[in-house]
Amino acid sequence: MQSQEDQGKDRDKGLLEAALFLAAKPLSRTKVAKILGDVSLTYVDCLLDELQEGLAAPGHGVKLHREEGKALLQVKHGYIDAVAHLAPHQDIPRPVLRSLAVIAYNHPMTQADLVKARGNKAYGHVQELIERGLVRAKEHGRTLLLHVTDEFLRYFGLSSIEEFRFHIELPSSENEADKMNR
Amino acid sequence: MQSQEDQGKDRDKGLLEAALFLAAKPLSRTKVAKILGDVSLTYVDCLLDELQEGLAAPGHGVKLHREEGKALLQVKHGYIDAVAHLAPHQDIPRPVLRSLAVIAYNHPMTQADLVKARGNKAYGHVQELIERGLVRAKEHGRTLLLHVTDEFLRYFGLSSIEEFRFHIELPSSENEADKMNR
Amino acid sequence: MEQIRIAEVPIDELMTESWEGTLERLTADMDPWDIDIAELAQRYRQYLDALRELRFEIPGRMVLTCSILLRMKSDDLLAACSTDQSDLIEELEEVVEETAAEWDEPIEPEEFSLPLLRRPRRQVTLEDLRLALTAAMTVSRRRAERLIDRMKDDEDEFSFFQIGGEDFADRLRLLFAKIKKLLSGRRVVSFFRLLERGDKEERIRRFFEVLLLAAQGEIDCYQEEFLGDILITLEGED
Repeated sequence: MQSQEDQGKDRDKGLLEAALFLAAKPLSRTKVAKILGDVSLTYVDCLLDELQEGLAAPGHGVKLHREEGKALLQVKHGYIDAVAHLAPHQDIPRPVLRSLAVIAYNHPMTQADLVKARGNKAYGHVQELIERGLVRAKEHGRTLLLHVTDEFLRYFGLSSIEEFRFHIELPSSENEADKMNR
Repeated sequence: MQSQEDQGKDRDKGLLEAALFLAAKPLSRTKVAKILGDVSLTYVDCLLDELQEGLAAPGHGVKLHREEGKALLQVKHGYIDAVAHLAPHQDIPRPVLRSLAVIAYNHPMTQADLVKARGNKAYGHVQELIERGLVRAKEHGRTLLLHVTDEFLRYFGLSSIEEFRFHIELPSSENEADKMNR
Repeated sequence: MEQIRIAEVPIDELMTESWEGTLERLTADMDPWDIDIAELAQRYRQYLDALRELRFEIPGRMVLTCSILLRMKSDDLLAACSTDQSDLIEELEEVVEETAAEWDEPIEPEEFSLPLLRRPRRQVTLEDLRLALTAAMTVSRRRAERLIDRMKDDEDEFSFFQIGGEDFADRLRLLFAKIKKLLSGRRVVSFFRLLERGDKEERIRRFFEVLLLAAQGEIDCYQEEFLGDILITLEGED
């Protein structure tokens, strides 16, 4: 028979899984601690470690991604292409993604050039991309020089920016144009 | 070492988990079969059985809900109250939501029946739900007949009232393994 | 004696009030030892009417209370002395309690929960990024093309004002005649009086013609204030 302690831990593990499953945004450790009933952060970390390890095993399609004290469930890289069409929402808004693509393709690139290509809204996109850690900016005369970050490479499962360029050989076929407007 | 067959099955289990994780709507067995690469429905059922059994164990906060050939991951009933606030659009007070659930489940239903089921406070709930555009009321003899609106379906991301019935959680179903296999 | 007005009672209170509470409210201004049953029955009916007007459901026990009150009233009116009112009140209490007991226990359904909405957001794939780049480039190309088109349009518009053609010389002559006519007896004429339609295209064309007449020394133009009206006089009139 299960001890009471085990039962309590099972309940907490279940609660953690339920919370991560439902949350639309990454959950901070302190938020998790609160949901579990004001438990210690050490205990939260312990539960997160166990969950992360468990999901890392083969047979799971979802992994626990942790970053800067926040945790979030994500589809494993190997499966995303096969199931992406099931989720109507993506976590980077389309216009921001377009600006990111232009930066990555021209990497590094000045903010001034980006704005020429993408219009004034690109200033806001750069801010959002910096906040997400996908782009960093360095002063460069009167404008900023934009680079993609290691987090960018990790996010897309790339080993280098060259690999990205290799992947995105620009298509020329007709039906690509339809796809773009999706 | 793992056999090739086991590896293939692990991949399929992972893919199934990833698909169910990303899909906000119930997935049909045929859709799952397609995602797995046009496998047989028997094989899909087998994978679903395994996943369902695995999630039913303590320590999981999510369960597999199956009905009429469709499957959907859901937060286990016992955890809903603790994590509901993390879901988007939880701005309707719980008691009002319960009245809305009763209306939707019995849709259409008279206000008189609602009050029988939910007590006098339901009058106020109906007012609030009408103001939010989730319910509309038509005169019906000496009482009102309550319908949920298209806005209700939109709000909950549902395509029909039947889909809502699929989502409905009855606490008694939690432990009924046979019900799940319908 | 000030009567209780239902319209002044907050809706929430009306809805949640017990039948005893309602009776208390309706008899608040009466002598507890000498309740006017006729008056109370009257008020109770008004109260039910008010509820009906607010489209509230009227619980059966309220209707029952009202009917019993009305019966008490009729008993009262029909030689009341022989009727033992305390019996009636007891009867009222009993029946109302019984009915109310049924009402106070709403049939609790099995508790439903509404679906907990999820908004699963998937991470963006490399393919998404590739399509985003293609789209961005297409948009950027379209923007450049639009810019070139606009510049071409500007050139076309400019050719419309080309100087030297017959029409243009004629137009200048006509305009000068018009200015002279408008100026007869006046010292200055406003630029705006030279316009017929007043749209942007006409204003630009007319302005261009006025500048040419000035350059040819036929007229003088000046503004009294920055960005103000252009005033036109005949050359040498000042």
